Amino acid sequence: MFTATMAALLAAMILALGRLYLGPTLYDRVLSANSFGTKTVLLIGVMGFLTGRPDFLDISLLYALINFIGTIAVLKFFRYRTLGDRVGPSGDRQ
Amino acid sequence: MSIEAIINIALFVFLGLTAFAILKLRALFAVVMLSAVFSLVSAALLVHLDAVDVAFTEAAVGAGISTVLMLATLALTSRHEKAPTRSQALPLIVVFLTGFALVYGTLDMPRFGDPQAPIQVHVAPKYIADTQSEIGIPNIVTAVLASYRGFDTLGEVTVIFTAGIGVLLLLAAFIREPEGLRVQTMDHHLVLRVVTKVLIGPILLFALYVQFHADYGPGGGFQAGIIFASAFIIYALVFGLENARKAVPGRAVRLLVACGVLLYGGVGFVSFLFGKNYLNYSVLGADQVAGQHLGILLVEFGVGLTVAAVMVSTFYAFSGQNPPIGDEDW
Amino acid sequence: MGVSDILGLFNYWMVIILMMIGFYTVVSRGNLVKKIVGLNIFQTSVFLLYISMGKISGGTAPILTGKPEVYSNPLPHVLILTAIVVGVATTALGLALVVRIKNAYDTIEEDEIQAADDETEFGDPQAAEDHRR
Amino acid sequence: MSALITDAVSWALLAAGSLLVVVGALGLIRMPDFYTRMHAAGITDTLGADLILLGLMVQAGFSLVTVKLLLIAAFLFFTSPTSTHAIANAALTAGLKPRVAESPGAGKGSAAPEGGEP
Repeated sequence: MFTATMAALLAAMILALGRLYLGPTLYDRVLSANSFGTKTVLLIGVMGFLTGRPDFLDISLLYALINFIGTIAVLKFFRYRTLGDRVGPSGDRQ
Repeated sequence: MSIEAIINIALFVFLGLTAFAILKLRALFAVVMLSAVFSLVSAALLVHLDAVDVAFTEAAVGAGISTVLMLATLALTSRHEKAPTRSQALPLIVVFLTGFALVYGTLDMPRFGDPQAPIQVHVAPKYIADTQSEIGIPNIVTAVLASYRGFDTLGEVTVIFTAGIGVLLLLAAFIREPEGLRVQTMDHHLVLRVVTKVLIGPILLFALYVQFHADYGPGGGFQAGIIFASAFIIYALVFGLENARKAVPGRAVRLLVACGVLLYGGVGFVSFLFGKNYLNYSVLGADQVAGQHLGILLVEFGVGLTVAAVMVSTFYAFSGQNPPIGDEDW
Repeated sequence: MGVSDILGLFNYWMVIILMMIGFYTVVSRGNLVKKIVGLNIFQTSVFLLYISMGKISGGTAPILTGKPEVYSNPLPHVLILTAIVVGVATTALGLALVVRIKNAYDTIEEDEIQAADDETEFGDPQAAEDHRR
Repeated sequence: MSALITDAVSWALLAAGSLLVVVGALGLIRMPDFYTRMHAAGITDTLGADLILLGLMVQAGFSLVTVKLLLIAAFLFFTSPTSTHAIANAALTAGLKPRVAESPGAGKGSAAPEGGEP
């Protein structure tokens, strides 16, 4: 059963990779990169059960915690054109 | 073919496809996203190849820091690669010739997974056999990293220290001061602010767990340092760089960069004073195993301090730059 | 050469393919950020080469469980673990250089930087072209 | 007997989760524009991921592994919808128009300043 789950995850990953390559907009790319991250979390988890040493879930946990940073950085990059503080009147883009 | 071989092949094919896509695409933003995916796949592959500690490091680096640095660079330079103007024939020939020479070289290599390969019979069996009695911790990688090959690691930490200083020297002169202008942060993103506040605590806690649990599971100063830095970076991204600088001033971070290396070197110096070799921790405790425990703990803490401080000050240096691109050029 | 040989060398061949893709990106593309990404691919391929060599069939991760087990070689793991963090620190240094080059030349394309250099050295682009011949 | 039930429950959860993950990925590649793809990637994926993690938890029983899986599920449950929300917000404020029935050809991102790049 783990094998079937693994196969499903690998298939889903290749589809997400296809969307990442095709685009067409930047947002599609961020979305597919994000969903690829979720699938990697699951893949590493299932892989641990498959090999019989499931105590290495720390790596999945790490991804679940900090994959978020990349998305926030991308969002900030889109909206404010910088990762620092936007200064001055032209920065306001509500 | 076993399921393990199939996973191995599938993940390597993913890596190849991603790398090829990176080569083909000229939109640099897509390249950054693809390199994040490249890092995810290689971390999964490293777990599959039993290198959990390495996968942990790759995950910590690839999930946040490298994407953030690349995006900061794109924000300061340009988002599109120009079409190549020169002929591509010569590089292609060189690459193919080198590739064939290397493939020819692999034909004599021991096959993948061979327990009798030269690499498996030389030093590694000693480390695996002696770690329990000499160092007394289950994670052999941490034992080799911090104790058996502690000198190497000191060198690596010094390299990270030097690279951090290089970044500061290159960029610090161009850091902009706001001078009373209104600073805009992500005030209107209520959802993001709340979720970030919820997450920062667990991230810091997890970093502490990784830092001090390294004896028993995958982890250590290198990974923990990056996770710590990630927590500060996420704070700076959402609540503004100025607020982050108020919480953790740039001066203090720059001081910590040096403190970590100093702590590592200092532990080695203490063993000098007791008349032992440099970085021989046995003198630090009542018996050898206790000394090794304390030494590894201190040394890993020094590593974590330096890595975290270098990453945070690098982020400050990059994101404090004046963006040269006007709003209309995009 | 049988199937077991091909499977036994597959990892090394994929590593070489990745390495060559990275190498090609570095030598054929003019954009400095792209070059750094290419260098990162090359670097990861080297990491995978080391880790592949350390793997033992049927082995498990080198964290002692108390039971008699075959452990994969921990030494490459130690070397590569530190190399990854050093790699990100040096990447940051490279990116800082790119930012400074952008400030100084207003471009991050290699041939435009070369042209700007030629112009300051020789006065006009044509003379530089002649000089190089 | 109880082992059989545990296995059956965990397999059912894993199968359902795998199905959802594959369907989500298919939607990501087949849907016509960004906002519809977002549903596939955001909603389906979150449920699929949590189902798979639940299946693994049933398999692991009461141990540290289950606690870690629970934490992963909790954090994914927080971050995944937030990321989707953030991306959608960014796309909308940048002017990417959703594709609607009356205007064929819209939603290709032609209205967005960042849209339609190669």
